Amino acid sequence: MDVHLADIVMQFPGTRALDGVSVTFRNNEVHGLIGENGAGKSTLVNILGGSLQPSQGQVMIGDKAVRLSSPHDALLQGIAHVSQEGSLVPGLNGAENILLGHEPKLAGIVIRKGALQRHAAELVSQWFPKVSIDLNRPVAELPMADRKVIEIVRALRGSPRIVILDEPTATLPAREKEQLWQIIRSLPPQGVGVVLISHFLSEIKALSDRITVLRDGRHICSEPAEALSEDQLVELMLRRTGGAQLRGAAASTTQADAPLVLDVRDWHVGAVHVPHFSLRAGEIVGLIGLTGAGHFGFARSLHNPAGARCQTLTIAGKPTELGPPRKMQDAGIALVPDHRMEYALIGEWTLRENLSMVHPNHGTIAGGILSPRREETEARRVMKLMNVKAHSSRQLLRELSGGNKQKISIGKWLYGASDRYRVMIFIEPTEGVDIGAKAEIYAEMRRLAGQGVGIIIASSDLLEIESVAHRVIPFVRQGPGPEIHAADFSESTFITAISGAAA
Amino acid sequence: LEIAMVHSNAAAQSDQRTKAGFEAWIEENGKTDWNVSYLDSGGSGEATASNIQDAASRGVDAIVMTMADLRASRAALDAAKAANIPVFAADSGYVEGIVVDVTTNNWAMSSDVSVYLLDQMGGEGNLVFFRMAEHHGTRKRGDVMASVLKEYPGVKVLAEHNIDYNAFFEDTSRTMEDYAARFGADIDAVWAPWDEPAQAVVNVLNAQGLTDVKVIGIDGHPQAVAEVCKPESQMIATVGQPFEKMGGQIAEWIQAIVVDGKPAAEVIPTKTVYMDAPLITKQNCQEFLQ
Amino acid sequence: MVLGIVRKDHVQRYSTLVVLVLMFIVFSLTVDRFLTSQNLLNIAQQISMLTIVGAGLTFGFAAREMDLSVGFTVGLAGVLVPLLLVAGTPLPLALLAGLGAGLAVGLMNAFFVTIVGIPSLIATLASGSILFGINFLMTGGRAIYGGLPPAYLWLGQGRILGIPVLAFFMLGAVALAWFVMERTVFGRYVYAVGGNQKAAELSGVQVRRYRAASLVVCSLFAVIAGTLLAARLGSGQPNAGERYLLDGLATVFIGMTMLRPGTATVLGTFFGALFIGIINNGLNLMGMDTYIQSIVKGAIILVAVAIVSRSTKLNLL
Amino acid sequence: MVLGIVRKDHVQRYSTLVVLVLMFIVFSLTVDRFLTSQNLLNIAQQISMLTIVGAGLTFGFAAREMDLSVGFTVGLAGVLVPLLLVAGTPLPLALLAGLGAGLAVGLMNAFFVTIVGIPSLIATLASGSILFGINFLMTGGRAIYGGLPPAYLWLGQGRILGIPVLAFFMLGAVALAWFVMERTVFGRYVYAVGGNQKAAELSGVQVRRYRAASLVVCSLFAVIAGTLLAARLGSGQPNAGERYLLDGLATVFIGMTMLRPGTATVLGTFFGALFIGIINNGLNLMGMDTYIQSIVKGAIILVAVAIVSRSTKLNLL
Ligand SMILES: Nc1ncnc2c1ncn2[C@@H]1O[C@H](COP(=O)(O)OP(=O)(O)OP(=O)(O)O)[C@@H](O)[C@H]1O
Ligand SMILES: Nc1ncnc2c1ncn2[C@@H]1O[C@H](COP(=O)(O)OP(=O)(O)OP(=O)(O)O)[C@@H](O)[C@H]1O
Ligand SMILES: [Mg+2]
Ligand SMILES: [Mg+2]
Repeated sequence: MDVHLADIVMQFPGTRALDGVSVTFRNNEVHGLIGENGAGKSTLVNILGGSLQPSQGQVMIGDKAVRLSSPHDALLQGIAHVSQEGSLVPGLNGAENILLGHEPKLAGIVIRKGALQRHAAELVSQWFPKVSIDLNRPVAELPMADRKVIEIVRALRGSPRIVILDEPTATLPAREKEQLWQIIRSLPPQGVGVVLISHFLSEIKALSDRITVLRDGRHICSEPAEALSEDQLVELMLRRTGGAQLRGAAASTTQADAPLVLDVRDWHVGAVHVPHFSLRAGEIVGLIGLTGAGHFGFARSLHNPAGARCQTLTIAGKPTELGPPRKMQDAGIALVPDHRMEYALIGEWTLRENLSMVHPNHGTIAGGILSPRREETEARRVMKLMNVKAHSSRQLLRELSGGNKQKISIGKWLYGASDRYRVMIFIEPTEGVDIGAKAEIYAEMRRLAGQGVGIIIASSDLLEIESVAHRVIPFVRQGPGPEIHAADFSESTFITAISGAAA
Repeated sequence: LEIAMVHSNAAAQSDQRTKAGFEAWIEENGKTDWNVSYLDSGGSGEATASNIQDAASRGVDAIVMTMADLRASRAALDAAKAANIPVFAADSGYVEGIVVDVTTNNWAMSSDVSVYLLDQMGGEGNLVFFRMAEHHGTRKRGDVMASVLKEYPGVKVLAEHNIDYNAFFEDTSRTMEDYAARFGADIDAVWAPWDEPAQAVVNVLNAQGLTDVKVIGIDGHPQAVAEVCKPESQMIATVGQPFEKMGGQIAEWIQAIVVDGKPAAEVIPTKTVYMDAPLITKQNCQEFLQ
Repeated sequence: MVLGIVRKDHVQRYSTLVVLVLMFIVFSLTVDRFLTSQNLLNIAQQISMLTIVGAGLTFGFAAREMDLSVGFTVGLAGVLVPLLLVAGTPLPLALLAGLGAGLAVGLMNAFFVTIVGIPSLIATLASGSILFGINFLMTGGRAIYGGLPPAYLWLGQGRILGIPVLAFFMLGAVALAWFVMERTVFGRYVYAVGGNQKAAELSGVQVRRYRAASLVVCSLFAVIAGTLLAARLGSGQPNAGERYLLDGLATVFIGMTMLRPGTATVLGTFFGALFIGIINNGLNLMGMDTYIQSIVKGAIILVAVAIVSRSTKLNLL
Repeated sequence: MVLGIVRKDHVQRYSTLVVLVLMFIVFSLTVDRFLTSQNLLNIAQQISMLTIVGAGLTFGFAAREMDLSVGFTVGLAGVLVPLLLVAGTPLPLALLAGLGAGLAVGLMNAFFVTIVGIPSLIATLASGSILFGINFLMTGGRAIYGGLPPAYLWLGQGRILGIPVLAFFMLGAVALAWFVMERTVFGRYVYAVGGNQKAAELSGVQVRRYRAASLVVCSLFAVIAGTLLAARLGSGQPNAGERYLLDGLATVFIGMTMLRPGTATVLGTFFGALFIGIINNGLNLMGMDTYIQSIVKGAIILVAVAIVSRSTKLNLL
């Protein structure tokens, strides 16, 4: 049966997130939902999933209006929701999370542990036959990808009528992504509809039967997927033309004789070993790899070398000792980490406070005394530079959309002075970021490179790497493989490089 | 000789003075082989029971209780009795199973000092009445005052406050400040259930410039006696409880009964021994000044 | 290698427990009369109310709710039940009234926390203030003595085959709480709500219901402890419950360093109560001065917890 | 539209404050002698120590550290300083010794929390037990009366131009704490550590240093309060500080419902202390029975906090 959202209005304090949206989701289709950051996609599906109650409007199942006052109600109606921010109970193991709320019981109260473990394992192998996950470990100890798989299996466990997947692939590496695609395709024939949110337009195009576009909380259109090209989608989302231009001009070349800004020898961190790595001023180096290949770990450890050791580390020509982030920053290394809300930003702080977090000393009067006026001036400068969309620098960070949050996460390294850092490391820099903001972030990276900053970008989005990097280092089994030069860039070379040696 | 002394609340001066008297006796009589360990129950009846029980398990030769309310330690006292350990109590109320309780008579003390205050007021005026119902002694004193007040229709109780025992000094100060603000010079007298809150009241009265007020306390702690002795002080009387004597008396009984092995009934003829508690006023206070 | 891993893991999970066992051994060897059945039964009796309060608090912590009113709830039952008994109410009825009062307090706390949305720390701080007033008002501040029926006193002071009745209550409460938390769907949901409320919600767990239930259980265990406390003291004392807040928290916190570090577990709390009970009793038997005991107790806790803290990151709230 | 937004936002941020102001107005109109300069100065004097303790706790909460030993730290100074003075130590030296003791306690707590890694809830529970023992040992349990120099007593009881010296201390402490927290890099870092420790660390904040500092500040404010408390009481009482733990937490919690809901702020704490101080004083002046006061106080807190809780999700820890 179809689920129909009729004239939904959602008013938050200060924001009208949805303004009279009507959409129908069918249980025999994959329904793509796209829009810029902040367009209202998550809000819409949160209403569908019972997590939010609309200010106005109705949810209809078939012809009947239903009240979904909690996720529990929605589940009873056959609507399961995999939310944008991961949500598992960290202390429980994978199996317990999958069957949370659905435990096999004795006499209605006692949990049957063995049956639970078995049943969960069956569910995983039913939906993800090629993935092996340790279901006995607390999920807090599992990698992000495994956690996402567990969340998706949990949503599918009761054979729902509709499954909502809010950016399920944003944190998923290639192999799991592929499996998820297969699963998504296989659901509608079994009577399970999918509502899919993603910022990867190619993915939306490839998977969806129909596509709905939202813009500024308004419903723009719902069309069959074949009826719209990628460029048209971009246009509808952004009210702008030229999707191709957004993907960006090909990377400019670098000077081969530019000075080295980073040179490391025999870098060991965890099981990762990098015999030699160097980076020139103005260069953008991409790091790619499968889950657990170690490229993220290596990139992070350059800024936070807890547990790392090396033979030599030279930053901008100066030999440097390893130390805590503060010391590495002083030496000229900055990091824009992935999982920004966990590792980079403070949701309850204003934008201004977040921006000045790294260099509050910039705006001080003397002896560590802040000057709100100078801080404001500088925060505005950075927000303008980064083209942050917000109503003021005193807005709370958590109220921003994903793309704008990411711009703050980058902007805080530009606060105070743009040329403080010689090496900037970006990890998954466009995780959950819309296509317009992506282009702006790439432009910013190029601008920084143009100023002589050496840039390392570690990403699982191969297209992204292809469009911004000058050269790419594929990681295989905890170490770098042979370098790939711009001339040889293509998705297939990348995939061969990261999986080839592993096979 | 192993002795355990269990204090109801070692932060109270009465416990401390009893302990001092006990120790002084030991010192004077050169009982170097008496090994006393001190346990504080911090005002908790349950901790008192546990402390007695543990002392009984330890198998000490005698247990001394100070200022406890022994009715809440029934089971623990039975354990001591089963282990044949004599329990001596100071100001704790006699219950079955202990050797003796040496104490003063709270009803009598309060009637002395309460009537003295009311008479000094000339039978009329306004009174602030602090009480403290949680402790049996202070409660009895308050009850006596309440009864006596019925005979003085000219005395009006402006306000009555039950002191928070856990922070009695600050609570009394704070409340008295509020009363001083509320009633000002209308206050003619303040009745406090023991000396320390009386002292807090005097401090507040001085800070607020209220000199013409009569205050009484009970216990006769050294500082209180000194306060009474100041001619200009608002504190006009207290009752001198002989806590040191109680401590010394108990030590003497332990010597006689536990060490010398005399039968208890012979040494102490009654189960409850009352000691004299004289009224201390500005007239006679010099005698009690240390 | 595998052995190494196992050991490391065990050091983390059991270090506080190991200190507990070591302490027991040391006291047994050095303190006369520590290792006697009589004394061990004493310890059981002394920690029984604390353990029951702690078991209740464990439900709260598991759901990430802290009940700061728990001490006054203990006091409530400790006054109400004796008052009713003295007034001639039959024992079963008085006991039921005590439970009813606990239910009422729990529901009040749950109402303010889950319906109104006041964080439990503030809501229970305020309800504690209300209960304090009620407890003292009921008796006019004085303690209730005498007139308590022997059957009631037996609950707190009696023995069955030489074993204190209180010990049976304690073990019963621990067993029940353990079973509910570790083996039933109810317990699983309480943990889920505390672990990640959003996740529990998306799995269809009715979050409010389990947060509320955890607070109600907390109050129910507290009134049971309060009822037994008054029976043990043979007297209803309006302020007798107050120390159960900090002591109860201590048992839960110490428990959170064992078994599943960072998680409140019923067995952990039980060991936490044993830990405190054994220190108190052992040092008392050694005849150590109370104040020095307090210092030594603090030091032992620090040392015991230091071992696990070095290797595991503990988040208590 | 814009007006609507502003209002809604203000309801959230100021509702507890509005209740505070309303309460003040109601007391002024209905309670004789409430609105007199003498009485208002009394209130200032009565809340001054609590405010100072609360301001210290605010640093701890900002960094997400809770100091459960704070009451005993108040007690420590409240015993140590009078003891030294009675023994003839010159006043400045005695005051310095008090501060030194606070520094030592703070560093001890910080050591166990940041170096050893014991969660502050457990570490300070244990150090509280140690301090309790020390406080009582120092005086053998008795309170210290008499023999205190007038200059010292003046700190707690004196007036300058009719205004209590304590009020100056309170305002000074609030102003200083506010300035440090809101206007310096130090305060910003303390908040950063509490807001998101991982993000702070990856932004180059020396997390340990600021967690440690927040605990040290907490202890320093506590010893200042303790020193003043003994001066006010004219007596050093080893257990006089104990109520400052729960009351101090209450001021911080109430403060966390205003201004920046969910965040501990110095001004919020100050208003929280005022809130409690005005209730206590107003109800006392009304001549309300102590126990009923306690009930009314709890109810007022619930109502005041309910308003903000309905619209904002508050996370206190
Ligand atoms: N709880 C909230 N309070 C206030 N504003 C909110 C809240 N949740 C969302 N918003 C606002 O509503 C708008 C829509 O947000 P929503 O999360 O639905 O966007 P989205 O399309 O999912 O964006 P993204 O692609 O970044 O995930 C945004 O402007 C956001 O700031
Ligand atoms: N930005 C970050 N900074 C520091 N640690 C991080 C960061 N992101 C993740 N981690 C840590 O790494 C662990 C694995 O996280 P995640 O699943 O994201 O790894 P990944 O993205 O697969 O990359 P890799 O395993 O190659 O490092 C997590 O448990 C987390 O604690
Ligand atoms: Mg979204
Ligand atoms: Mg990742």
